[in-house]
Amino acid sequence: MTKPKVAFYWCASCGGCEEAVVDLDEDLLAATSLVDVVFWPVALDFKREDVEALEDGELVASFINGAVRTSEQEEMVALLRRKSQAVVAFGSCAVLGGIPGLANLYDREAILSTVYREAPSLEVPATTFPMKQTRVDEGELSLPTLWSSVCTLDDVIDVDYYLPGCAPPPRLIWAALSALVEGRLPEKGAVLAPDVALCSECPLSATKPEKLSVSRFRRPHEFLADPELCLLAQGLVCLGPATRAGCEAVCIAGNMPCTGCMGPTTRVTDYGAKALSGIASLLAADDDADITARTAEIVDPVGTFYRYSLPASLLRQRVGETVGNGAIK
Amino acid sequence: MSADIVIDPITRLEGHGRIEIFLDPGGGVNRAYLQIPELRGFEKFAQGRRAEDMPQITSRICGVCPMAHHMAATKALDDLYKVEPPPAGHKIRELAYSTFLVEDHALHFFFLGGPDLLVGPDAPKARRNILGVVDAVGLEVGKEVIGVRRQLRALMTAVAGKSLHPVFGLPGGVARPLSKQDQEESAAAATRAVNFGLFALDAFRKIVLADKAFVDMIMSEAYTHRTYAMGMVDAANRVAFYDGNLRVVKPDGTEFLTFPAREYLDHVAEHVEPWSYMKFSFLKEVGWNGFTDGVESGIYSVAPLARLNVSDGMATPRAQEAYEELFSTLGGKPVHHTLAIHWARLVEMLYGAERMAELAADPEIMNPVVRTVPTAVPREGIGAVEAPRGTLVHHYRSDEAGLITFANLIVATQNNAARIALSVDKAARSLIHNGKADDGLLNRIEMAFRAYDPCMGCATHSLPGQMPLLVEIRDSDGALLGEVRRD
Amino acid sequence: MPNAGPVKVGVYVCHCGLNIASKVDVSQMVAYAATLPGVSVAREYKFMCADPGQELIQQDIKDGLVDRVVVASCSPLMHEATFRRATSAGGISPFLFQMANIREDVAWVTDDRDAATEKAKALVGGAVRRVSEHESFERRYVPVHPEVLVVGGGIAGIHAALVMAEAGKHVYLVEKEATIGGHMARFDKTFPTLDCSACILTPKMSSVRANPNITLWTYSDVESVSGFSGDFVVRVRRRPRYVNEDLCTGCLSCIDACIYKRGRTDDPWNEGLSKRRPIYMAFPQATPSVVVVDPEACVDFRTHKCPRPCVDACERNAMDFDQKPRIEQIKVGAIILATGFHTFDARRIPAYGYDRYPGVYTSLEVERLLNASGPTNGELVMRDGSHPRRVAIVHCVGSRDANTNAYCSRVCCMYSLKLAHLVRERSGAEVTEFYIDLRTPGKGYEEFYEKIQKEGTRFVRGRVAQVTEEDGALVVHATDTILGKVRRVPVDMVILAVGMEPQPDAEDVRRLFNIGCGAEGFFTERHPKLAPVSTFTDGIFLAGACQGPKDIPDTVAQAGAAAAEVLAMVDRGSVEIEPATAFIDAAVCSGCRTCVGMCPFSAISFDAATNVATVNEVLCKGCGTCVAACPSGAAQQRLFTDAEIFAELEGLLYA
Amino acid sequence: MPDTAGLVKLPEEMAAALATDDTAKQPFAPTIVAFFCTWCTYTAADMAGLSRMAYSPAIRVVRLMCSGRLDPQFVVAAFRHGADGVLIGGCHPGDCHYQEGNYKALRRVALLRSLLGQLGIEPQRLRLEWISASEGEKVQRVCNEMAEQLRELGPLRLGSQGLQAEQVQNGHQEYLSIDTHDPVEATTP
Repeated sequence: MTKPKVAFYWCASCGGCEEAVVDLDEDLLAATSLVDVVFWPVALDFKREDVEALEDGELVASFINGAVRTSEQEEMVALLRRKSQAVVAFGSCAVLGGIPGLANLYDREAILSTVYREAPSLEVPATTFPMKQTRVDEGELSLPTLWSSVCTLDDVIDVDYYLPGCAPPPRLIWAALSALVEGRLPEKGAVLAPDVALCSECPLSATKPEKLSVSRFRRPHEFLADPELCLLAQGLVCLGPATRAGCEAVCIAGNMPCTGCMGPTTRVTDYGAKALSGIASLLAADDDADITARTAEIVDPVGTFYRYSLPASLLRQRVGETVGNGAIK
Repeated sequence: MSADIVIDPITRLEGHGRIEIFLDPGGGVNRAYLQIPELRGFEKFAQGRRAEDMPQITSRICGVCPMAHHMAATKALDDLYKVEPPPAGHKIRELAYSTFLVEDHALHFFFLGGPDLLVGPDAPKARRNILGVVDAVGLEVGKEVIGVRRQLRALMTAVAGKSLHPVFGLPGGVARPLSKQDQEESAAAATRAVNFGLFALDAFRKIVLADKAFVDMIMSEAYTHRTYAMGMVDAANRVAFYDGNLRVVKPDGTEFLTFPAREYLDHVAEHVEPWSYMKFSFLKEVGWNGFTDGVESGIYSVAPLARLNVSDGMATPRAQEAYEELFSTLGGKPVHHTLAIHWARLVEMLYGAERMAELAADPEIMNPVVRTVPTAVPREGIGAVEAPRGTLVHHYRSDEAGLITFANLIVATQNNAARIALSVDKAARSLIHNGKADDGLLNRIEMAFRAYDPCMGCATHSLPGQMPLLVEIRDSDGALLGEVRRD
Repeated sequence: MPNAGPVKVGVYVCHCGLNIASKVDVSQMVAYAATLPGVSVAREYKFMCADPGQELIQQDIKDGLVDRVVVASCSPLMHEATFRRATSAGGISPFLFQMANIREDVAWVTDDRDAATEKAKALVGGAVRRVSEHESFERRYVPVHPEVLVVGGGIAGIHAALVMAEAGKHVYLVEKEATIGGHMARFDKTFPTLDCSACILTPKMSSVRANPNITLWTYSDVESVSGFSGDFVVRVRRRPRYVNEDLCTGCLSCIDACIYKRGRTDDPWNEGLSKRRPIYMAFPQATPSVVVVDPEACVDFRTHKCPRPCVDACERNAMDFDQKPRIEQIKVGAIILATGFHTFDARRIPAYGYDRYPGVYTSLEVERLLNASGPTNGELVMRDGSHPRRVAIVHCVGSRDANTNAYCSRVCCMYSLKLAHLVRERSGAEVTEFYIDLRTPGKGYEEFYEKIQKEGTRFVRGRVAQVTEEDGALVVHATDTILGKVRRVPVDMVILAVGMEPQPDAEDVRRLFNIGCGAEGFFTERHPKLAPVSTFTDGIFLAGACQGPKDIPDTVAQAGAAAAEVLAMVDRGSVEIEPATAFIDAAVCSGCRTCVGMCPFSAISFDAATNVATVNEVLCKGCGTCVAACPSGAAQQRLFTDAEIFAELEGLLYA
Repeated sequence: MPDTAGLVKLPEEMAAALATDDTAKQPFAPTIVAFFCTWCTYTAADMAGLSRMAYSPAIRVVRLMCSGRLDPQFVVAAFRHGADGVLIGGCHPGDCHYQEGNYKALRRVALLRSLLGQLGIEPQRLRLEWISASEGEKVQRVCNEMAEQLRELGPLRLGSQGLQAEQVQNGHQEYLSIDTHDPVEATTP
């Protein structure tokens, strides 16, 4: 019987999720014997018309990574949605908005002028802009329209499963692929990763004091962290307690704190606000002045707590002119 | 009217792209445009972030070459905090970087650009990929290709915390010393990589150089542009990846200028075209004179072939032999054949493997002191490396609290962007006649950019805003009647 | 786990007579409630808290129309318990119920009728959305430890202890001073009956001593309290008397033998009017009748050179100079706080000349002068030895005064009348009382006032401005509001009727027992009218002046009430624990331990073997601080889960 | 983002409320969600009621057992659902019925305030007040003061210019091109 057809596609992404699939190494060969990959721009030459030629629902599953930011991406994901029985949001960008989601801190005009007006390396005078429609001698060229904010995949299309991680750990990718092939996928809406926080997998968890309280927050470059002691206990903002397990704490093995790329557990609605609560609650300070001083040590709250999940947060994007310590205007 | 032939999306590269080909009445190609429809805005949303987060944030510009951005950003932080990594920190960084160089070049040769050579450009669409390569070179070799990369990536994970988006880079060194086991694994991986490098060169000789059609294709005018070239060289002007000055040679191979990466703004500028988000770098001293090559055009190329053209040789013996073989075969320095980049890539892969072996054997790398804690007040920092796909510069300014206030990134593929556009246009022009273009032929056009191993994700790290609209109203013979502009 | 199937919410909007109906359009509310998702029944009634109102709920549940209840009426602090009982009487869990406070939070605080109705709708919308998320669980009970603790051995503590002991309960009575009796033991007579204070008090004190069910620990104080209602663990610190309590019979021969024949340090029992010897007994009927050595005063503690004649004098060799402080740990089911009051420090009103003119006394000092066991053996002798001919009594010193205490201390008028009587009787002196209002609210109080007037005590209605000394006599300056002119009355002695204030250590005691206090510092009762002797902290009760100024009859009444409530609790044998406790889903707890540090009651324990934290739902007080901190949402709080509060927010904001 | 508390995928009637922007017609009346702790501020609010101390109807009270239960998620959820301001009431430090709950609230709100500031939410929109059980008058004063401040400040324009409105129609072809529903013109760069 013919192998089930799958597609891989990338929106506003870095290609890391593609690389993670390639990182399946030998399993990739096994995977390609189980499924027929009919669309995967980074590695296969199939084109858009090949996808359009498919029957609706002919694809068993589409693995779509990258946040959604342009009309072309929205068209492609809508197309893949029509063609697929199941759509898997693959990687933190698709699930939560990812690091490109930090662009929601700025409105388009600020970004446009940074790239095409203020960059010191621009050819002078910097007057040309990418245009939606451009007349050239030979005809007309168009560029996709860009939205004013970055969206997660399920902001745009109905998503069946979520596979978080930046990039998703190969072990979880393989588990998802085999679950798909063997028809063992869980109920719709499930997140294909452990539903418990990273501390459960962290080798340093045992070194964490029972009543942890942090006297001051420190930044990774300010001191030589002890690789044998829980990093949060040393005052580094490690988001392991608020972040889903599944990556086997590789960053912590590299002696650097978790930055939350696996996103929240199912019981958390807004990752950043919850992570902030977990960290702030550990502060030992009591009086106002001390608390203000200690919280000011977290110099970039949005960059720290919403690094991968701003578009998936309840506030989604910056509302007005930044107030307070934000360095952006 | 819109383009006659559209290749959408272009494939086997990193990032999005589309080729729009306009035919002239005779069915020939009037003009072919390579458009990049995607941007994300890293330079903007870097503002306000903690400087020490930049190595992990900018690595998300490209998932294929995250180590390159991680390293350039880390070196920029060294400069920002005016701190020097201790020798062991320096060597651990270079070990990780050399490992990355080997595995990333291998990725391109066997997964991305290479299939066109190993399986043949006219092979059916469904076979022009890694699976086709495995069938072509046999399962055993295929397994070795995949096995070597797995071992190299495992080593990067051990040394850098993660191979995909490393974490070990901090101003003044690295986060973690090397363990005894890491060193043993490095040595083993290095040996296997050297053999693999030699095997790849051998495969290239057997499959490509032995086939006259390929050699003609490589040498053909369709895939040739005589442009300036830029690359990093060490003190002895040999190809360097981690540290060194940037050297530019003219199309005739003579040195044009050499400058420290810090002064990149004096020599490199970016040109913008309305039909693409990509910014096209060019040499300031020469200036932008449109999409043409030659000594008057500021367009320059980077990446493997360019690095070999600007340098006087490789810093390791076996790679040096391969370097000499390449130039002697292709008619001496400099070589301007775009498809020869594949070959140059394999020469560099061999260098990377040999460099790994040297570092793995160096006792200094085991010194536990791997980082100096910075004390200076941060203000401005510029860091550069040679990414597999070309020269990569990260330029940051921060406030005293170490929050980024400004970021400017000249990214590898941007340096090549203009030349890639030239290559695609010229390939289309010389291959398409009387309006006929089958799949194999269109693929040959795509080969024109694949050789560069372009990373559109890197090149388009910025993000535009609301799209200004320019509509020109022309009469039947094309005279401009009026223009409606909303920007 | 999400509730099974669609919910059937019954919404009951209360008129509360006119309280709500006057400001909120109740019928519009009912119509609106009927449109809300999940609402199966929407009714209104004049008094939902009345039986017919509650029967509406029970009937709808029994008829299967409703499986969730929302009552829009007053504050949950008022009738949540009432409606929970009605809901469970209907046959479903009492916690499938939510109140919308449209009286205190809407009707009573919103002028505009439309705005009030809109706001009430939002609150009902929130409550309906919230109750749909409530999960069914039953009330949980905990056994009550039969032993009880009374803190404070004044008349309140004594009475409460006796009532409970006679009911067969074992009572620990802990008193800070060396003897029980409190302030009452220091008075001479008590109003209005002029009973001799010691005569009516000492029998109760001795029955405390005699009662086998009462363990009396004097010269001790409570060091720590942990645990929860029904199972408190209390640590009591027994300060050393340097005398073995079991051996000493109170024969006082040690005092006579002491090398100091006369008192050396001020005797606080007599307000410093006399000195006491390094080894002493507060007063003859002290209970336990055991002496105490004051380590500051006794020379042996400084020089270790005293021949210790007291040791030789004691046939029972009860002296024990090596005694150390001891900690006793006990387990009790309930605690009554009867820590009493403290008299206002008259120095805080310099105009009255206390501590400047020797002739100015506080009422408590005069109580001691008039007391037979006092410094002057009951004879009204002033500091300079003279006998006063003319005495003035100044009312409201440190009471009903914006600069000191705004409240009325309730007892000063009555004891001033008593003092007037005693002063006249004892010394024949002329007494003038300066008052603002003469408050005689109790049984027989007004008649006592008549009697004192008849005896010839003069009364001037006007607040005393100041007391000055002019050519050897004290002059009391006051505006006589009845005659409408300023009076300057020369007298020999001025008695300041000082008011009642909380004990200086009330703040620490309050924190120790985790109860609240009002702005003045008196302990806060659960409800001023309906629950005067219990507190917001289950299992902790109040009696006497620590809860607010009051006279002896009210104090004893409260002591009895507190004892009764404790007996009810202990006899019931179990007490319902706080329903809104936190719980942790062990399957998804990552062992990050963020929660463990949040709990001041150490109700959360972490098991390193299973790497999971668990909440002891009996120790948990239900604050939810750990739930807000739990970074992965593994910890939730019953009745305040994230889902419930998010739902309430949605309902609240989309009305 | 998985659909947990029905927050991400806005149900129909909520979507309608969001889409129809009728506030433009009447004068702006702010909505303030007030999280009050049961033992102190909620009781104080009851006291204010008992003494008939009227205050702005903008306030909508959510009762928590302790200010320590306040999860920053509730604050952003309140803003997301249309609140223009959030007021948190707790016991004075040292008075907390649970001893430390208010200290924890103080820490979380301090850090949340700097995060919201970075997202452009004005400081007046989030307020933490210590109000003891007997301070009914303070409840009245703080509520009126905050309502007045927010009336001047205006509504919290959350995502109206972004994709917020678009997502409401749950992403298919109908809101494809950005020009039609996005009023924001590119200012001349």
